[in-house]
Amino acid sequence: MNAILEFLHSDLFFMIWTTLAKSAGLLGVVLGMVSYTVYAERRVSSLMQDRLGPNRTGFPLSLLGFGIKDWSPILGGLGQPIADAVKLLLKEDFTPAYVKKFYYWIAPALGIAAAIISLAVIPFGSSIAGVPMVIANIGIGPLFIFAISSLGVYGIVLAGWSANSKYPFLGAIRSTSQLISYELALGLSVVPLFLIIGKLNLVEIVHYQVQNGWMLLPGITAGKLPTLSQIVCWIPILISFLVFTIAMFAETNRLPFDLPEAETELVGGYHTEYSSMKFALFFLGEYTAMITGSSLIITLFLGAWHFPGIPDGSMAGWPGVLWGLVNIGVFFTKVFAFLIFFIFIRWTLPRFRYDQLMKLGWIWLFEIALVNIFLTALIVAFVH
Amino acid sequence: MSPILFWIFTALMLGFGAATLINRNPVASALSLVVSLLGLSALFFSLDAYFIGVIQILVYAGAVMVLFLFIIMLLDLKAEQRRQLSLPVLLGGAAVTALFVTQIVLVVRSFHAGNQSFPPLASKFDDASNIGNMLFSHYNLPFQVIGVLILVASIGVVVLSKRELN
Amino acid sequence: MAYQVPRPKLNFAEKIYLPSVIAGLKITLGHLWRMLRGKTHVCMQYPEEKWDSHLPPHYRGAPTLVSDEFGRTRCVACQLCEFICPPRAIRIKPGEIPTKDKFAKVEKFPEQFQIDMIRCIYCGLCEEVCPEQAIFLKKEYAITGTSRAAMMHQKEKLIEMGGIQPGVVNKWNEKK
Amino acid sequence: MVTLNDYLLVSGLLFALGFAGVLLRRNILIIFMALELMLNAANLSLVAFARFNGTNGLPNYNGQMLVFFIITVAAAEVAVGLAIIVALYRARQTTNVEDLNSLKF
Amino acid sequence: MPLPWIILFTPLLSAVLIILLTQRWRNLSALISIAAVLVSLAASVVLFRTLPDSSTTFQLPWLDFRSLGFDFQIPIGITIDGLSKAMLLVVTGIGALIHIYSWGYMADDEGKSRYFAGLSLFMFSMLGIVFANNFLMMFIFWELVGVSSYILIGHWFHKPAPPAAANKAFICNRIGDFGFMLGILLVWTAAKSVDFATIQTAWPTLVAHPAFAPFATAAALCIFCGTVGKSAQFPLHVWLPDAMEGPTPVSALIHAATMVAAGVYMLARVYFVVGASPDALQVIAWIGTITAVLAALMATQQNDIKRVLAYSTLSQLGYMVMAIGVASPNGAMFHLFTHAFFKALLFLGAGAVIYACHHEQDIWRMGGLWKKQPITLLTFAAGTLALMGVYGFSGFYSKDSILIAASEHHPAIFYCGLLSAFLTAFYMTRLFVVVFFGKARTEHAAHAHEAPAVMWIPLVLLAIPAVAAGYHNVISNFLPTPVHEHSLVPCIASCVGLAGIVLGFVLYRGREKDPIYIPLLANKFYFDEIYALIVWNTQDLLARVSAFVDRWVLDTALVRGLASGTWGAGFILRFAQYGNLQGYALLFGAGVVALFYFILFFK
Repeated sequence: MNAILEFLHSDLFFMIWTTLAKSAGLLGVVLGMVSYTVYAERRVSSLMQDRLGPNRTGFPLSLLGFGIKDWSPILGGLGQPIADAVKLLLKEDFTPAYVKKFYYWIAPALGIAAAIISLAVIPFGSSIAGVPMVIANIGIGPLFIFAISSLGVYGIVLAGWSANSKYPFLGAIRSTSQLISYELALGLSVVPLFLIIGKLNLVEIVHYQVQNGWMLLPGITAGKLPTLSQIVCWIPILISFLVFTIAMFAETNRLPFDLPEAETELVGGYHTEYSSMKFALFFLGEYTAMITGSSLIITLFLGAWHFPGIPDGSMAGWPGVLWGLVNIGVFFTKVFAFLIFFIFIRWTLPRFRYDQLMKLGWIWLFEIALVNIFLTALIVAFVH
Repeated sequence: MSPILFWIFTALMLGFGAATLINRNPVASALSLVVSLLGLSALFFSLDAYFIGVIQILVYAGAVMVLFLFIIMLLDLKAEQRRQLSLPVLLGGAAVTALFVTQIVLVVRSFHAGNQSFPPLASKFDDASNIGNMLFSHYNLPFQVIGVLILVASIGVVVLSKRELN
Repeated sequence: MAYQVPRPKLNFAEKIYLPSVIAGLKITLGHLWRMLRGKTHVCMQYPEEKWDSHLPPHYRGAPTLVSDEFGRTRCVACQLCEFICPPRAIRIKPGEIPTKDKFAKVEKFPEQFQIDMIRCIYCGLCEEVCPEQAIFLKKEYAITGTSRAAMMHQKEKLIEMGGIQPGVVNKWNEKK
Repeated sequence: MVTLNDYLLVSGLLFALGFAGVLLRRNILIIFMALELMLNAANLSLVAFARFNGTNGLPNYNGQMLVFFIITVAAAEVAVGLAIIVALYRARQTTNVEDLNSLKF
Repeated sequence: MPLPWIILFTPLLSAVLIILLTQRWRNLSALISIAAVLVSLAASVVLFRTLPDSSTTFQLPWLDFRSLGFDFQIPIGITIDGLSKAMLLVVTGIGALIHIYSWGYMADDEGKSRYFAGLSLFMFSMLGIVFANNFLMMFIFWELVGVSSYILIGHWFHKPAPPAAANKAFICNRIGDFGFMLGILLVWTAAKSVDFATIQTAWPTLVAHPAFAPFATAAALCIFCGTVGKSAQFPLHVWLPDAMEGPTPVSALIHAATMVAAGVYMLARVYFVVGASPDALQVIAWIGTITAVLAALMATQQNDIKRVLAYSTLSQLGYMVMAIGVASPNGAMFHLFTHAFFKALLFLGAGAVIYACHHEQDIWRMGGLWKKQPITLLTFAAGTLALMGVYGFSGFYSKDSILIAASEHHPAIFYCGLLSAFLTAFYMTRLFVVVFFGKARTEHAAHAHEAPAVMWIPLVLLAIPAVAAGYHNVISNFLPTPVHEHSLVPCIASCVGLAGIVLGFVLYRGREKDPIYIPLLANKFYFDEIYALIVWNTQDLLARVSAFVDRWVLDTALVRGLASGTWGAGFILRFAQYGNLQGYALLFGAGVVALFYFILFFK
């Protein structure tokens, strides 16, 4: 009995339960965010196309006694994600007869797992009551994210292959080669950042930005003007940011690069043969990958949870907790803003041709990223 | 790392390693190998080799095994037919493997220095930058040689996979 | 002969795509901004607003059976419409009119008249072909139902939907 | 407590597994995978020794460097090997090593 | 950046620019090249005016063997002293004039860019030799001169003769260069350095040791081999006349100021090595004398205007080498200096004549040009008189200083020198009379006209120093020449020269064809044929021997023996290759396991 009590008071137990709580909280927030990103996507796209989008499925306020019909334009449609989820869950889960069953079943899970696991190393807030708001603070965060997201390929390959049908297979092959091609540019493009900061730990990268201004906007610090070296370093960082963002679009199969899905050519790409919740898992995986990517961009380039004038949550007592929560809010606001940017781009640009895609990846982005590394190395050697 | 986790990951690694060999479907073999390698990288993490562990995932699981899967799908390999294993090969293989295992066990048991626990590590050390420093100072030549090797390998692959070799 | 599609030669600005990305964003965000300010004319909000009063005269809605001012169906169960219907949506079961009946001259009447609205393609051929001008495509467009059976319009429903169409009809013309 | 010998034993077993795979399987792709297992077994013991021989609170990075190089070389090796297998498959329509026996007297 | 680097690298820059960028714009290439050489010239003049006369050296570290454990390093260095400054002016000045002249002469040539790139490279190489302060650097530029001369001589490579001539020049040079390299190695072995200054201080103490004398002689003679090749001395002189196949400005450049002068310059530069061995000096003096006389004899029977000039160059070079041999390096340099001007003038004049006669080079197909080309006539006459050593012209002074030195040294050499002076006067008179006087012998000669300004202006510019360069108050600005208060030797020389002129006039005035024909001289003492015979026979013998070795030793014993041995071994061993991959793996694994067992438990 005593042993149990002792365990309950130990640091280990504290760590375990805080980690579990953080994981659960983050997962909840992110999955909620996913569903509302889908909603936002539909609303924004319709607004950009002079439509209204889903504005009907509101919360049934009248059941709660609110009879005010005029709220429906405001709250209308906010229930759409729930309705979608219910629909997807209740739909007939159809498994075609000719598929390779085991792989057909495991593929969607693999697809979403990779996206969710990468979230573990992203610092989504400063700290609350001394607990750092990151699930796993490991020293090689970005590498970990690249490693895990490279595993996402398996979901796609297996989905395409196990469906035993030509369109999914073509989609899977395209998707895989696209992911592998752009992973190079993705990985190389952030190297300049690490050259400048000298750390691979995401938390320390955020702290660096809190002290020296955001990487992309070096002017944003409390009462400090950017130094000369920061201004010089800004050029490679800008290139890095552009390449990273473009590669991230490609990695998440978002629209200028959505070749794997390419409805007009491949029906639905690798998930053509999927329906119901298995399809929804791919869908969720894709949007989770978007959130992970945006979080990474925010963390690396745009100061993560930091915003000028808002202190971090390290102070004691309730103001600390409050500010910690505010920091988390700032982080997710930034992520959401970036997601909106993702959506803007998606509904603006047409799709690339496949050869253009490959050319862009291998001839432009890869080389630009490489040259950028040398440029940064020179700058770091001579200026920094 | 606690012994429980060590044995869990070991079991995972060895079990899926065995599954790689036992499965008759090449895709299943490849996927088992991926899991086995993930278990191995977990063991790397347990040995505080975070960078190597992540590289292991990135290179092996992320690239090499995808290549394997690709090739399997490209060649459209079906599950092998159950074949009669020739007895001498089976016996010979099993015998040599068994000899090898006993040998390993004997050697490891007689290696008393290895029964000590691992030395303690500093609470915080920067794995990646240590390796980077080492790579660009002491191991610079091998590093560049490896670069050339990879270049040669990629050219070789392109040449080999052309349909007509003139 | 393979035809080589001539590809336009791109200059540097076009090659790096970014200017066109920005140009595209300008267009789409412009639409978004106008939409948010309510400057865009949005399409009709259907259940609240309806278009009924603006329906054109030639609008083809659901097929119906019309009655005259005395509540009599015009159909003589000649089955021409059943024959002409492209999706075979119409089923008619003709019934004999007893000889002593006042309208025995017509001989037949539809004992059962059913249009499968799941199949109907609103082509209007039935209206065209009807010798007695018994079928009309009215302006009904909201044909809904919660079951397959509800979408099978039976004679009663059709007559109810058809309403009254005044005027002399062949069938009742004593002189013929 | 987990000791170096545990790791070495596990590494040896993994190596034996790979070895058995090379000896017993007929599919050249699986044999190739078994080879990868053997390489990784070597990696494991290298990393274990690197950790064991650590000084000043740091692991001995020489061992880890070797692992790094092994992984790199293995990647190149896999690429070339698979290309050879594909070429072989095109020529012979098989991946069974028992059918690939033309290199004999 | 110090001035010498500008002088040295501007031509290189121009060569690189032309080759890499402006190959397609021929006139632009020519302009770049001319501009480069003018910049070099200007810088040389500034350098001459500003830098003190004392020896100054610029150095850059280059090859450093100290990190490898040898106490030895080779810098790239530059020597500035009276010798190099004078040479510098000659090279850049005449080079500049020849560049400008080439602009006119090569106006319509297809390979103009290539030609000017070659010229620039040539200038660079030659300047490098002039500036070199150590043997290694000198050798590198020495070879560069060889390469660029190869390029320039073989400029019209589509014709049969120029490439052959280029090859010949290059091969002859290689033979000499090999000796030069041996010499450098010998000097290095002895002095443990390749730096001129270091060797200069070290050499006397070394030579003081009596046992060292043969070694010093060997080193000096090996180095002299370089001169024999580059300055076309007696056994290796055959390339120089053939090199006339190149464009005429190239001939002028090679003959007058640069390539052949390099050998003499080198000897003067390393005189501290050469002069330390009297035996070597003796050999050098005689080689020079033989060359002077032989070449002069050959020149009397040549009909090609450029070949006559070429043999006269040979003869004059023989003079210079002779001067070195009689321990008068200053005399040699003096003659080199004056000769550079009048020989360049003569070649360019010959070029003007050739140009006027539509690339006709046979003197018997010219004639009567004195009316058509007055400027050429006058300038050519100035050059001829200077070459003959007529009193008042530059050649007189320089030749006399050599003859005086020779008379003090050895009477036989002095008489040979006189003979060659006589012959010089004779053949130059012959050339001049046949070309310019008499009647026009062909259509082309009859319709000849004056060369364009871009060609005759350099002639006039060259004629001035050709006349005046020998005056004591002129030359003493450049070279420390001794004033000889000697009246007998100049008198004798003048008389001999006058005799030659008179004989030439008497024999050749108004002749339509050559009145005398001496086959031995006309065929250049059959040197080419003798060489060909030697090479032929040696080659034949070697070929027989190596054919025998190849057939019986290599083919039969080695190749077939090895092959059948391998085949037999393979036949036996191939039974081990039964084709089952896994069988191999099994055996391999079993072997490894067995080996481990053996090592672990039985050892």
